Amino acid sequence: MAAKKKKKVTKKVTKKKFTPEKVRKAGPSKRKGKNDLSAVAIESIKDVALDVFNVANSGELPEMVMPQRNLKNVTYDKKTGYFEMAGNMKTRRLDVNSVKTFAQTLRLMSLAKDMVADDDFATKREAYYVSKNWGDAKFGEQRESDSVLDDIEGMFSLKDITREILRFRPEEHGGSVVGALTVIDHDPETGEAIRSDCAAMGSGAYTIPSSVDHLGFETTADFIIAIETGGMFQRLNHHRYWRNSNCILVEMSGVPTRATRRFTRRLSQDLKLPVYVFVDCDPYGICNIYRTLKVGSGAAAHVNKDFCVPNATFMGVTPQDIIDFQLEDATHPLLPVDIKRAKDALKNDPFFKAHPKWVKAIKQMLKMGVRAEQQAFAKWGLNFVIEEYLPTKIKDAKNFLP
Amino acid sequence: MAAKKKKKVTKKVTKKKFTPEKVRKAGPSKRKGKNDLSAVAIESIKDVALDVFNVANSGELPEMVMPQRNLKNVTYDKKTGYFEMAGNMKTRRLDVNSVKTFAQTLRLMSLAKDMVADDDFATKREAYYVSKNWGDAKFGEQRESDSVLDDIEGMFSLKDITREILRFRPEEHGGSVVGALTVIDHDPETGEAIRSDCAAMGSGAYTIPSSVDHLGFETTADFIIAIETGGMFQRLNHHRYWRNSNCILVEMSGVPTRATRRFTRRLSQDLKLPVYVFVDCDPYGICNIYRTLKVGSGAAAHVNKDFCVPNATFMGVTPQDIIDFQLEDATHPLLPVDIKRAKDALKNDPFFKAHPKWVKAIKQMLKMGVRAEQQAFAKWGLNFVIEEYLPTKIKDAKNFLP
Amino acid sequence: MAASQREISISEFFAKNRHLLGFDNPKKALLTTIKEAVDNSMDACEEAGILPEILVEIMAIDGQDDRFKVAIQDNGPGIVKAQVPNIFGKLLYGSKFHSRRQSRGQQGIGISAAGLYAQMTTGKGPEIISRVKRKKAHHFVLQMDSTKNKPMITRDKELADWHLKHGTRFECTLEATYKRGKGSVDDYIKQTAVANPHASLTYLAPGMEEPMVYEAASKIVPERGEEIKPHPYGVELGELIKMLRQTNSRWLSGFLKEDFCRVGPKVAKSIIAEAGLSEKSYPSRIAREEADALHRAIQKAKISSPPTTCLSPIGEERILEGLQKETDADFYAVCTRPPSVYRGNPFQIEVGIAWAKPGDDHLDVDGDGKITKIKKKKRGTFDTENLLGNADDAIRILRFANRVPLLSQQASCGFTKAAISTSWKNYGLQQSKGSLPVGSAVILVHMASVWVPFTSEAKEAIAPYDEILKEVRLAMQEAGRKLGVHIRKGKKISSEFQKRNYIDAFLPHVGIGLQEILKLEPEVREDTVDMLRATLESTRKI
Amino acid sequence: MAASQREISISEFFAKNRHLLGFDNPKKALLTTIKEAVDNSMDACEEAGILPEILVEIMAIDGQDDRFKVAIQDNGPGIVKAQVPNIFGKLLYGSKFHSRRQSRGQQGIGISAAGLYAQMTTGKGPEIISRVKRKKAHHFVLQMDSTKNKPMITRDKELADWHLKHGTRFECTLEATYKRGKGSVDDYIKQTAVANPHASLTYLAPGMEEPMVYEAASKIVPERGEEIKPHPYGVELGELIKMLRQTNSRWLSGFLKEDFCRVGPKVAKSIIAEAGLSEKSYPSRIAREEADALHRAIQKAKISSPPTTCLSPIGEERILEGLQKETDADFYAVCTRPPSVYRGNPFQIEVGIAWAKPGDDHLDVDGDGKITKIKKKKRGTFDTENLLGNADDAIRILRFANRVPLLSQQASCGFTKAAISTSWKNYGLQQSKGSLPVGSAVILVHMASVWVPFTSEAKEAIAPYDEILKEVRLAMQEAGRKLGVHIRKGKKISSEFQKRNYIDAFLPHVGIGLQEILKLEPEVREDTVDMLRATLESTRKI
Repeated sequence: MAAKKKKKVTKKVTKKKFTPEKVRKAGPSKRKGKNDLSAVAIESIKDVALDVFNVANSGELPEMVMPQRNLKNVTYDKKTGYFEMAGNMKTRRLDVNSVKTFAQTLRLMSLAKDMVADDDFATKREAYYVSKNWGDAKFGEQRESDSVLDDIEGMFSLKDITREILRFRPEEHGGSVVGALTVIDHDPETGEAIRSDCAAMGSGAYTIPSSVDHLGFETTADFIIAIETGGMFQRLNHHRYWRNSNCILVEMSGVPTRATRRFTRRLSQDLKLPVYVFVDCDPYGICNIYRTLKVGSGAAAHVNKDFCVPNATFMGVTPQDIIDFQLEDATHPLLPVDIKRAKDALKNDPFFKAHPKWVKAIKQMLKMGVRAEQQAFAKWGLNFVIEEYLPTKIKDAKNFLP
Repeated sequence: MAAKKKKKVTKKVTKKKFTPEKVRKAGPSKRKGKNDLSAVAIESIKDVALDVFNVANSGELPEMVMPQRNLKNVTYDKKTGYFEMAGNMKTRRLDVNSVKTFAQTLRLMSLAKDMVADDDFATKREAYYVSKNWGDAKFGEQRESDSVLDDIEGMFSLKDITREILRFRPEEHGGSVVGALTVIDHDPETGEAIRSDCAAMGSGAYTIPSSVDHLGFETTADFIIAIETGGMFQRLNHHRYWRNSNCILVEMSGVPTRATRRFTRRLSQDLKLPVYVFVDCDPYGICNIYRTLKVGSGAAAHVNKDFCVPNATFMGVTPQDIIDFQLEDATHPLLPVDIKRAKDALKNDPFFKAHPKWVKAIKQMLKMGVRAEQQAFAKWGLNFVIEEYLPTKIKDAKNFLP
Repeated sequence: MAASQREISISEFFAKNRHLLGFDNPKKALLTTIKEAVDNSMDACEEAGILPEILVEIMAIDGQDDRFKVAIQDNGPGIVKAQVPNIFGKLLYGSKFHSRRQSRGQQGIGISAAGLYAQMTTGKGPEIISRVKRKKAHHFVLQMDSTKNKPMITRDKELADWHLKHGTRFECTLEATYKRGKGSVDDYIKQTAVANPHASLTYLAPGMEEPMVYEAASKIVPERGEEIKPHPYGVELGELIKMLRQTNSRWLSGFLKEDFCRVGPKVAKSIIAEAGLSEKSYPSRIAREEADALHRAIQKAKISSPPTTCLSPIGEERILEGLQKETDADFYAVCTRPPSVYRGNPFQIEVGIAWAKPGDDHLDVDGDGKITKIKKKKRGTFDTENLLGNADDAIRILRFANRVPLLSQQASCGFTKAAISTSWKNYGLQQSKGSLPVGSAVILVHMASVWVPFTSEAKEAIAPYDEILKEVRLAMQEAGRKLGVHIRKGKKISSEFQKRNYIDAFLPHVGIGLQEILKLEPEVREDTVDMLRATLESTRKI
Repeated sequence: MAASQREISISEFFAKNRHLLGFDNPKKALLTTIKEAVDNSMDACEEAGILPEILVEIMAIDGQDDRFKVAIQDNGPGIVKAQVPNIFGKLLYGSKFHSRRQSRGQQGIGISAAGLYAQMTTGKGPEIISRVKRKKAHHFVLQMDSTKNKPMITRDKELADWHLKHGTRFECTLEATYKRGKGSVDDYIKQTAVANPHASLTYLAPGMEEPMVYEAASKIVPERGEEIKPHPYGVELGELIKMLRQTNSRWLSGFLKEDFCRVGPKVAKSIIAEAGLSEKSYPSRIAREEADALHRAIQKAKISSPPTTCLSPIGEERILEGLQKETDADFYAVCTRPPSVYRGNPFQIEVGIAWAKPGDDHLDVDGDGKITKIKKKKRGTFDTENLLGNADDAIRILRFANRVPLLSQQASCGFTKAAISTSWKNYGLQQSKGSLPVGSAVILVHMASVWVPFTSEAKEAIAPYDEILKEVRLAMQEAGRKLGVHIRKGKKISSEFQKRNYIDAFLPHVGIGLQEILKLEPEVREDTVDMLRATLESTRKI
């Protein structure tokens, strides 16, 4: 019924020709079903514990093995399109220095096992509070429990079990979506299908949930724009930019959460839509937000495979845009932290190092010594970005930075 | 159509008896229509400018008058139920110290006039960037333009024109809503009605837009819970708490934005629903989040009238809850900033000073020397809050802190 | 054991402890030698009422880079032949120790110690040529016997002719290091010129192409301070007993009136009454206990301050001349305090401040209140050339005692302590707690006294007596207040200049705002802005 | 003018410049007086091979709170009657100035200056009782004539009986202030006891109910350093010329061999050859230029260090005794360096460190490697009682020169400079750049030398000669290394203790985690945890 409604609305207002053949559909993710994975997760947790138990009782010191999580443990190949884990492992052997973490890891694994069995979940903050009942073994700060959770995630990623399967959720706000997209969810209690029409959110937006693999999609859009800031997203939404240019807008609010990355990936892959990224022209926008969306991060190397959008391209703002659109006096000087970040990217980041065009662009930014925000176009009028910038850029989408 | 759908869904799953008479409805806000107010806004801007012009040409130094914005300029009366402006004004006379701000004020007023006329809007960040074309008069930092915007808002609040009418928007994320509520918006381009069923958001949620007076509502809910953290909101949503207890959940994400306050106010007032506030037991949760939601703030004294929820009551977490639910070992010590905030509230905040129960509760917290988060209940099990805490508390809602 | 006990000569003592006299190292030895000789020359000229013309030469010695020959020559009255060997070749011999009179030298050690050091390090004793008016010049070469503290004359020759009609030339060869910069001989000569604007100084050192000449800025020889009798407050019990025993007065009242200054019949009477003694007592028969009572009575009596005729301050005008001659500052303030007393010694403090505005620009206000920006002339960088430091450096303190610059031990000097404990913030300078103020400025402090309390024999720092600290602070406060008024006025002008610029920058935007909102014609906008500018400026007058 | 030139007596000079001798103010005057007398007493006892027993008394005078009477009495050999007046009543009179031998006093000024100060301030001269073995004691009262630097004997009486068989008692009444705390007489006595564990000190001051007694910890009188001849490196040209003139040797080679130490025939020959002179030259006929060549040749020659027999270090064992006796520390390290030379003067540096672990607990390891926590005894807080400061204070430096504590001028002392420029971080102490290290510890530094280079006559600080700084640093490094090893070991034990606790706390949770996941029986869980604990501890041994 909702689908019907959407179609009607879209039909009525779109200025483009619309043919029903253009509707693309996708069901839930092709990855193993949640129930299958849940069973695998419980078995995997038991396996790790059993191994510890057996080694301990043989008079040896038990170990846990997990991948190293940093930029040095990833490789990048343009063909694969994302940061792959290079396979360096760290081994945590039970000793005086590791005994506390070792105990906490086992206890959090036990919590995960219960949550998987009960189909419940815990935010990272809640996991931290659960430990308050553990006496000496309780965490002093959430930083500590987050770190153990990251280790657990890494350890089980080797068996294709993600944090989502283990039922740990971040506190973070999901991204927002508007545009020519219907999201098909189901009621967790009744199982009944729920259709959310992202073209029918009024001045609001659809919020990406923390787990997205169970969602289905229907769209008539031609492309996706992933946007850094809420302000720019609001402007494009208010002016129904998505309708007039027949696209889907995704608000990332800074570095996209895993759910936002996975959501965008699924749109891009399952619906075969190009993704254009629109962020501030600064090392954070380029080296953190865009890089993480496109190829993933070093810290999440073990899950990048599914949590990035390899076919995303960089629409702007580019350093050259600052010159082409005369934004010089609406820029701010690069801060020392910006310069460090950009230089680090040139020196250590396998993604940028693999793309001469990016090396050139980042060097250009460093030479110019300034950064520019998406909002800087407001200098030429509030809607310059809609009327001039986006149309000009998108016309030349094949030349976007890789 | 959507209403029908909603009814069906609700009917099917609710465990409570449901009678159609229980549906409450509300149209757009009874406040003056947007178009009327827009005309008033343009006239008011012209009036201020004309006054400056006339005074200037008479050889005098022109002035602008605006209300002082701080806690000393508000009064609180339990009957009125919110922080009312006490009427202290500040006069900005054109002189060497004020000439820059004076010029910037006029230029931003000119921007506002254009936006009102074109029905466009600018985020505060965009307004800052617009100034980049002003030569010497451009703002150096957004802090400066925000302050001038606050002044403009104050000045025009005297004529009942809000920042929303003047089309300036904050960057901030709106709150999220789920539960037995349908929001009726309209497409800004076509004017067609759009119904968003907040019980049909799946694992997502309805995002409150930055302006809410044009929204209509339909609900079958019995009450509203306004929640501080995203984590707690996720938990209650995941377990469909709103369905089983027939309520609406509003996520505030810290101190609620003006839109969230106004949205909650409209639900509370137009739909006649009680609002229960569920925040961390700390001076920030009580003295900033709750107080601002319920009676407004000193800084926004000129708009409190419409942007607060006087009939909200404080469900928890109360200092007494820490004892009653044995959360002592899941607390953290009060930081110096917490203690300062609590003492300030006792000494200077007209709201708390007017309620002996609050004075007692805050003193209790200071004496205990600790704070507790909503998540602290996880110590007793992840869903203790759903199974024990909320039912226990709501049973006794008439005794919530005022 | 008793056999080994024996008397120690003062020159042996100081030879072994030469750091006590300022000969710690070769660099300081050079400075101390020149300083002692110049001090003596200046004193001699002034005592004789002659405007000093002094020549200082440092000469390198071929092939020996650790030795220099120095010569100091004056146009003073000269020294009679018989006195030359003792003055230059015997430690603790001089005219100034016993007299309560202001002079540069006071101990009778300095110049002989310089000769002794030269002889110790190079084997060569000092050479002196001196000529008294209307007599022939004599040329001496001395060798000092430190065991006996006695000069031996190795050469004593009458010169047929000498180019000066009267004057003295001192020469010696010593182990030394010559360096420029702070605390150097260059610095000493420069500062001496500041504090002695009546003296002409000609200075030649290795590496200079021609001598540096500091011309006299004043033609007035400073008045010579009179010699005074001790003031009762400054006499300790032991000294009082000694004076009672040595007096020529027959009666106690006479003793008090004759042997002290500022004691008249009334004061003498009240002191003797308070002590419970008789005015007619014989001074030499006063017992220790009676002397003790007398001493206590003196402390209780009200006695006026010692006469100031013994003091010869530089004077505010001369300090100003000296500072103006040697610094390129924007503002000068001076203060000469009235004389005061510590331990019975009269002294007088003078302070001068030279201050330069930070930055390269200078704002000038004309009669109509119009402010214009003027580029300042560039300053030199060599720091003995330029006494003013950078705007963010600690202010330099030039310390003088009886017109002699003090170049070392700044931190432990009472003058520095007084400067640190003065609240310069009140006078517009930056200052952190426990530090000197900051700024492109110099503070001159001069103490004129019949007896300057140095912290060591090397005469490098003033002992921090409370009375002295207090006077220095008062003088600094007085000069500081003048500086403060100037700085505040400067700040006001500079802030007004900035404000007017401000109006010019932003008023047009008031016009644009009004034009946009009210759809004004450009001329109307211009008129409105002009009107506003006129209104605004009429409210602002300096 | 010439007529007014006259000789100045050394006592007049010092009376006027008494701050040079440590009599700046009444508090310091008291300390200096006692210090000079105790130094003399100690020297006298040691020269005679007697274990010093010294009594120090400060007595309040009724009704006069600015005056005190002090008495210092020793069991030394006593002074023959004829010498008493000169030793106590004449400045620059003594046995130690001309001898190259280590002793506390060296100038022959101190004790006479104390008497002079007393007389200046209270009119009363010093009193002395002294008795030589097998003779009667004599009681003197002196009055000093400062104009002539001569003692006048106002009382000279043979005592029929005196309670000591031999010894000397010095008494005087002076203007003074008595205060406790750092730099006080109390502090001086305490530190003297640390550096002189062979001496018994009995000390009585106002406010004490009974005397404080520092018993001797050692029964060995320190060996008296031998007197030595000058070392060639330390003789300057001037002194060399003087020695050439005064020598009894007939030939130059004999002069070098006889009048200097460490010059044998070979060295003498090479020096003379280098100087281009003849071995058979008559010393008294060597010209200045020749002497200059000789002096340069000496500097070039390779001459071994002066003999160390002239030095009497305290010794590592005695320093340890002294520190242990007077501090309650957890660890002690000492180092006596081999002798070294500055300006021809042999000297020797010793350093001792006493260090207390921060905190109240102490960890003890038994034979099985078991660690237990022991409560430390509480320390006193009065800071002359307790030389160790708090764990977060700068470490205190106890400075000694020839066993005499140096109490003032710490900042300008070479010892302090050496301590600051030592990298204590390497030895486990905290230290910020340019500061003393931090900790509950005390560093003792002792310099033994035939001639200690003080920065002023008040003997308060050591001049920072490079050679001395270097030796002090080396000694500190050596003692520091021992301390570092100890601190690191302590840290290791404390960290191991913490780690074992850690295992006990967290291993059970490994068990709980396994139990929950694997649904284990409680006994299985317990067994697993016990097994793990055994495995873990077997991998950890101290």
